[in-house]
Amino acid sequence: MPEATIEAEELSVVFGAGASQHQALKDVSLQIWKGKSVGLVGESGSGKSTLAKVLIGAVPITSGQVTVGGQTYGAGTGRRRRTPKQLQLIPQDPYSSLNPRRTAGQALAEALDPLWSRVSRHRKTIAEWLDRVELPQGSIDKYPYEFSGGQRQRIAIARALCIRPEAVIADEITSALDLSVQVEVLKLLAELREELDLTMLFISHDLSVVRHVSDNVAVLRSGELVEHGEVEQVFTAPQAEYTRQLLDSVPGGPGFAIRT
Amino acid sequence: MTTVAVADVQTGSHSPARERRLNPMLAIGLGLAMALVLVAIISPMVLGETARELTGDMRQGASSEHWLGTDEFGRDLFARALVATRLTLILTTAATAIAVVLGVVTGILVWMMPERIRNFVLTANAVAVAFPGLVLALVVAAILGPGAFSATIAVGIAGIPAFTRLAANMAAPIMVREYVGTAKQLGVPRPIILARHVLPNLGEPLLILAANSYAVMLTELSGLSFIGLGVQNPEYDFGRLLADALPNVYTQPVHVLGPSIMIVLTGVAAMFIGDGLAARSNPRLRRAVKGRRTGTLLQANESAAAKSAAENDDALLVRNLCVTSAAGQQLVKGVSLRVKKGEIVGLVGESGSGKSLTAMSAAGLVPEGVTASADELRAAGHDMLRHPKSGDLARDVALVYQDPMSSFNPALKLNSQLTEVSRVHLGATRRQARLELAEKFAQLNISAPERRGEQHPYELSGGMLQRAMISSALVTEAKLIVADEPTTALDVTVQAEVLRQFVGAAERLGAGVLFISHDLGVVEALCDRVVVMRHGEVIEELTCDQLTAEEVQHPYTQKLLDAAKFTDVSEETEANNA
Amino acid sequence: MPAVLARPWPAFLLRKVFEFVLALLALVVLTFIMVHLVPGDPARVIAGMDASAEQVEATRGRLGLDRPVLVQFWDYFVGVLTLDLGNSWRRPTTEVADVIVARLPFTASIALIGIAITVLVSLALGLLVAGLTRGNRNQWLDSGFGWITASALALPVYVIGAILIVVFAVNWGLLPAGGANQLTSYILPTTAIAIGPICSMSRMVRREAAVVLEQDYMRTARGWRISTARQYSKHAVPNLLSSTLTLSGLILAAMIGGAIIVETVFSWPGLGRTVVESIIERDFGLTRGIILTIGALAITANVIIDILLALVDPRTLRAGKALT
Amino acid sequence: MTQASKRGRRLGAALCIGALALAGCTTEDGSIEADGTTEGNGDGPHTDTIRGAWITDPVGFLPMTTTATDDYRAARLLYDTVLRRDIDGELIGGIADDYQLEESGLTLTIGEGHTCADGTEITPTVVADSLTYFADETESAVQRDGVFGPGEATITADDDASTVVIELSEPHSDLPAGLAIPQSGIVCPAGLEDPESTAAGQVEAAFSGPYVLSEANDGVSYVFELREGYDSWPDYSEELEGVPAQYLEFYVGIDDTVANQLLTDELDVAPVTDQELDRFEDEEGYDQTTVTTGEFYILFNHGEQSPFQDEEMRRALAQIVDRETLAEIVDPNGELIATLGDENMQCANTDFSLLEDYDAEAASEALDGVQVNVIGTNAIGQNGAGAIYVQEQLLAAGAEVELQNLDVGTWVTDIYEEPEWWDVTVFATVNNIGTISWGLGTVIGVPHTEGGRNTSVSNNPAATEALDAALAAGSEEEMCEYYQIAQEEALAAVDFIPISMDTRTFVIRDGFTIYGPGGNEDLTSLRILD
Repeated sequence: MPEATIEAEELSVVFGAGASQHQALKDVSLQIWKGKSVGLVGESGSGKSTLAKVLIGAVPITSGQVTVGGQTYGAGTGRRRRTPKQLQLIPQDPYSSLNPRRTAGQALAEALDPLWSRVSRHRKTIAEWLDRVELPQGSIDKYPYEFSGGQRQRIAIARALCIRPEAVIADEITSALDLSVQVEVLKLLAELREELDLTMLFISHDLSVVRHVSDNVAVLRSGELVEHGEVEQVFTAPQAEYTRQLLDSVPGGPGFAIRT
Repeated sequence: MTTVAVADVQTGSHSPARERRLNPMLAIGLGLAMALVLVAIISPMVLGETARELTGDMRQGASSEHWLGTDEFGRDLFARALVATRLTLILTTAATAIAVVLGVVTGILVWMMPERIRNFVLTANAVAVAFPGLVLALVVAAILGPGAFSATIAVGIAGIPAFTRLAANMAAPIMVREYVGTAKQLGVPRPIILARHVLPNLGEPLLILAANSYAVMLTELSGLSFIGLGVQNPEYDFGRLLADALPNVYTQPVHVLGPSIMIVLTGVAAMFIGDGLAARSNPRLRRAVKGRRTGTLLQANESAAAKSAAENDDALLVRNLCVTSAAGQQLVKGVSLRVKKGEIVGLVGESGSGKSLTAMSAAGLVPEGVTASADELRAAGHDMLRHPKSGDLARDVALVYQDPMSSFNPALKLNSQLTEVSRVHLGATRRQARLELAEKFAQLNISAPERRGEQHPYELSGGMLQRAMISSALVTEAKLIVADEPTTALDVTVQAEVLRQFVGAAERLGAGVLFISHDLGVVEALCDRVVVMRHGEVIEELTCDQLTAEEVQHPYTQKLLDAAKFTDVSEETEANNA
Repeated sequence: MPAVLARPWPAFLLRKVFEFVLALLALVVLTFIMVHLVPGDPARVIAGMDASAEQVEATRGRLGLDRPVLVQFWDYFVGVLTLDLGNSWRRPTTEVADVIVARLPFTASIALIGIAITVLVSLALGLLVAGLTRGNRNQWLDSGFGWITASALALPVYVIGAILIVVFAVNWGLLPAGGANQLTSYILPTTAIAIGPICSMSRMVRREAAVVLEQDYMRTARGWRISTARQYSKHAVPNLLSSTLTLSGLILAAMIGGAIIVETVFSWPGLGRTVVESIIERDFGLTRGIILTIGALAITANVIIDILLALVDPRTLRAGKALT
Repeated sequence: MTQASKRGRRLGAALCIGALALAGCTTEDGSIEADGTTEGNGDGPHTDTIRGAWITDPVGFLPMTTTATDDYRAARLLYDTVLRRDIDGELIGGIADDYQLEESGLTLTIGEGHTCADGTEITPTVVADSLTYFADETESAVQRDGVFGPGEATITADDDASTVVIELSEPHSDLPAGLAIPQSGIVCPAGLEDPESTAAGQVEAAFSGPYVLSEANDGVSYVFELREGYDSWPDYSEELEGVPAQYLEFYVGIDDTVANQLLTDELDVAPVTDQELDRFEDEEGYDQTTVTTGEFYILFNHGEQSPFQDEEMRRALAQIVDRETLAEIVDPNGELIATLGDENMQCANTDFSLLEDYDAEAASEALDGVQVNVIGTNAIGQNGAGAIYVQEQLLAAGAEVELQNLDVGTWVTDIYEEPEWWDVTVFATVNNIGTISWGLGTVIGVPHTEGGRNTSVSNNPAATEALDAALAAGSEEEMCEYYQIAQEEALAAVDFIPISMDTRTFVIRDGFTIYGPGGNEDLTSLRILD
């Protein structure tokens, strides 16, 4: 049995209290084995972003526990900080994920050197990484507004990966991009994962996107895990009715029919 | 005026390398400010003696000897007005600095506190803001006694709550920015996050605010002089001079003139600098447009128009549409399009390909900042180049926009928005219009249709909103529907259902549809015909069957098609797996 | 927490009530301390310059100023709690509450008329200018508006008041120069008190409107081909109300404070002028009562504005918290 | 004194608005606002109402306990006094037909036919009761000692003989003058029964004067109505032109708008500030009447911490003050004085040669490098110009000067209670009694720190002795002789520097008039001309 880098056990999260109480996650159990990638699929409000936030420690756990990089966090300790090396998050919006006043180099330097953020000391590593994510020469001293959305997302990827974390969560990182750009970003991510032997949780609302970067797929609906299995198995023989609906809603897919 | 800058923060994303050209306001403001600084430096050296000298010519009016007359000690008021500049600038700058620095520090530090304490501090601060500033200044001055020093401190301290609130409010949206979250994740300590990420992004709006509040501080300082608390003789600033001269306003109005003009000039300089900086930080407001009006639709070629003046049954006919930016850049280069009745035509291209501009211009809604021209442009049978009746257009041409959340007015209920056309143009009563709308809501599978109209947009999901938008086309029985990426902002899961309703509605109406998308997969499933655009030009036109059969000519179209099917990614992944 | 408090409105109102009470308590303490910080011996000033030392002491005794400070505070505090503001120090036979009841309407009327004028004029003016200068058209209007509003803002209110009096009362004889006896007496003071706020608020409206007019929903409204007037009044104005209301809260507070100066310039028999007189006369019984009233009014006005804000934009019910 | 309290003391200046002065405390130029009353009411002579202006709300309407200018004004309208000042300043009869000054006091002969507002006859007993109430009210009747002297007063009435006899345990030659001031107004029995309600203006039967209070709108206006059948007007040596107004309306406010309102016909008569008087100079249809309220002079602190305990320093300061200039600054209408009183006052010194001449050079030697704290109030001279002048002159002479221009309240308090904080100020007395001793008593005699009135805490035994002797004098001749000695001694030691009279100028629209009997303000002399 391979070791699970990320594990959630009977995880529940409840927001608010009284009448406005809302259960965001309900008894979710999920393992991500070392070096593997899990695609987490669900529509808006299904709880997938909440799961990501729980894993990185931004949202407290109501019950159950998660294990990240060998450490276990429970109801009381859910918000304790994970070390950057254990887990990194690539955020969704390429426009708000980079500080407009800091260069690409400074963004990466912050990851390598959180306290002082010295570009000069890490210039070589940074340049290598920017090159690695296929950004043009000289990107290191450019500001975010000088990049396109796809390029910004590459910077965000480089920032998350340059410290070589054990695991990474990619939260809807392509949903704001044009389709052809999405494809390029996904391709890059797939390559990097392979190369770095990354453990990854890839979150998306689009099953077709997930298919190409994941080993396993988990489907969330209203906070509950409705399906969990290997990619091909889920795609070819979905167990849950909901998964089938999801598959049919993929544009260009076989079940995608609009005109009757 | 202080709250204004909040809006600036949201709109003015900073770009350091942006051009440094001065706009007129900023130029005037800086010019005035420099002149005042020069006066402040030079006049005490040159006129200092004249300004202090007691002469026998007491309480005089304007004369060639004393341009602004003399005060009750025979001191020359013109000289005094100029010499006072130095002290005024120093005091006002100091007061502004106190308010800005302490206010901003507090406003940012609250973000280091636990939520409970932060809320308490902000509540207390809200109370302080609500308290009349003059009274607050009086209390402070009470403790320190009258004089330049205490007046400055008093006005400065009285200004702190407002800046605390502003800084806290401005920092709030930045605190939830993803780069702040990422920095936390990377283990950057909170104080460093505040210093590295929050403060610099507040810099520009705060500068604007500080410039504007400089003028406020100026009047407040002079207000303190008016109530006897300001600068004491032998020192004097504008406020002191003004307060001293005010009792003579009816007998020697010229005495009031000097300090008034100086105060106004100083205030104007500060505010213009503030306005100028604000204008510069907002690129949309920065571009100066000269010459012709933008946002208009022009006839490009009279003879060409005459040639095809004959009636035409198409839902949309566009010939040789060009769109030019105010800077003269060609954004759409001679596009021609045709959408027949009952036909759905897809317009495909990437961001920046000009597809949205084409669609909006075709609907007669040329955006501000660009100009469109065409040889011929007919929408739903109306000649768009000849200013058709707006009521007819509103009825016959319906639009569905990309982001339902931002296309709906957040402040108004759905009814109030979606019944505009029937009430304004079709003469329906409020009640009729609502009933009709509810009926169409039901047709589009919107749950609880009677209740929806009374809700605000934020209470509905994106898919629901987009269907509501489509329903307005049903109400007016539109002949042409222009849909600009109506599902890109939606989840894929919702997308299919919305598209289904959309197509159903169009078919029921028999309307022509111009459907814009970047996803060939969607277009393929939806459209009769596909037009592919790139760099403002049409590069390929295909029927749906050709597309399904992948009979594409242009490599770019092929690339789009591949992307829609994720071909290259999957191939590689499969190769790797193998 | 009871379920009812989890609902947005009760929770919101509860929070507002809490803020209100907190502010009032702070105000009571502040007014008491303030009065003690004002230099000049009230007993000496009230007894008069010709009074002998014994007479000054007698006055001190009458005012209760010879008791320990904490006892004085407790008396004041209990008095305020029981809504008994006591008597004027200088005029022992006059109740503070009576003075406030007599003069409050004058201050309230100019402040309320002033704020109403300010909001209406600023919305109209700001939107108009924003609309006419869209896309950097009509640059002359842009700079003209800038010059005029900036100049008027930089001018202290007492200068504006004096100018109004010289022009309209003294030179043209159209309006009364002061006092509050006729309906026309209201025109000059309310104008004087509103000019500055109109300038600052119309500048804000204009800037906000420039942003609002570029929003997607304005494009949507344009797509309905309704008249520009309707686009502005129905679709733009509601989105300007939040910031306008927020600012009018600040302005109202400033106006109530500014009444001190305006009422002096126009001999307006309101609370502002009276508080200044009472301070000069060291009639701190009156001073405390009036500042308490002014402060309570300012705080009440802000609570009302917060509630209005929540009505205009119900999202602030939850999110707003202290960040109003 | 601690640093903290020093700082605290200064607040008041913060709180003082412009030229607004503490009512009645010093010498503000009267005041106020008013507003247009009902339309057409004030147009010319065809009216029975005169519209005037007051500074503020009166403290109360019980004459002996009043403290401020507007109180005196109301008291004068509501209560008659036993004696009055004639137009030229002589004492004449009021309720009393005549008086007889004696060494131990005086005897009044009460006239017939004087009545209270409720018709009660004013008998010697009524007069004696009222005066006794005044003399016994030592806690709150500020002018009690000014009128009756520091000793005890025994007042007896003899209704049959129509006389009231006042016996003083310590002689006090100011008594007759004191009986003519508004505070000595006779309160009718109904008023003495309920002093509190009377103070609130609610007991109409208390009034003995020509007017009753018919309306009191707090902060807005006070209306007085002429008593029906009132016929006790003083027997002035010249007849007053015009008829008394049926109604007197006084609007309460601040002096900023008075001139405007006179010019826009919203007011008929009001005191106008000096700098605004110019506006009426070329204006047709307005007349002016100037009354005096007191004296301006430079007050030294003779205390230990002050450089001015030294006579030479005081002399030096006198040498750098050009009194004409300073008078022009503090009150352009006030005449220069050589004592603390107007030259027409009984026993006033008129010899200007007793004063120091201007000699800046001589003064510089003494003053160079001396540390001087000037304290001033923004009510004396425009924006405190009086103190600023002294400061500038001292600076020019090489002294190191610190100036504090404070609001009246703080200034008064500091002068009395913080002697270590000030060295010199430009002072103004309100000469309530209208005698030389009243003004002089603030610069010589028993220091205020020892229960006296001497604000300067000077030590001049010769002058003090002469002043006491003058107050105890049995005849006018004797009295003037001692007064002259007192004035000469004080001026020789430069105990103070007299400057000018403090005046108040009423501007009156055509169709109305006001007199200033003996140079004093007296609103009962307001008349409508036909």
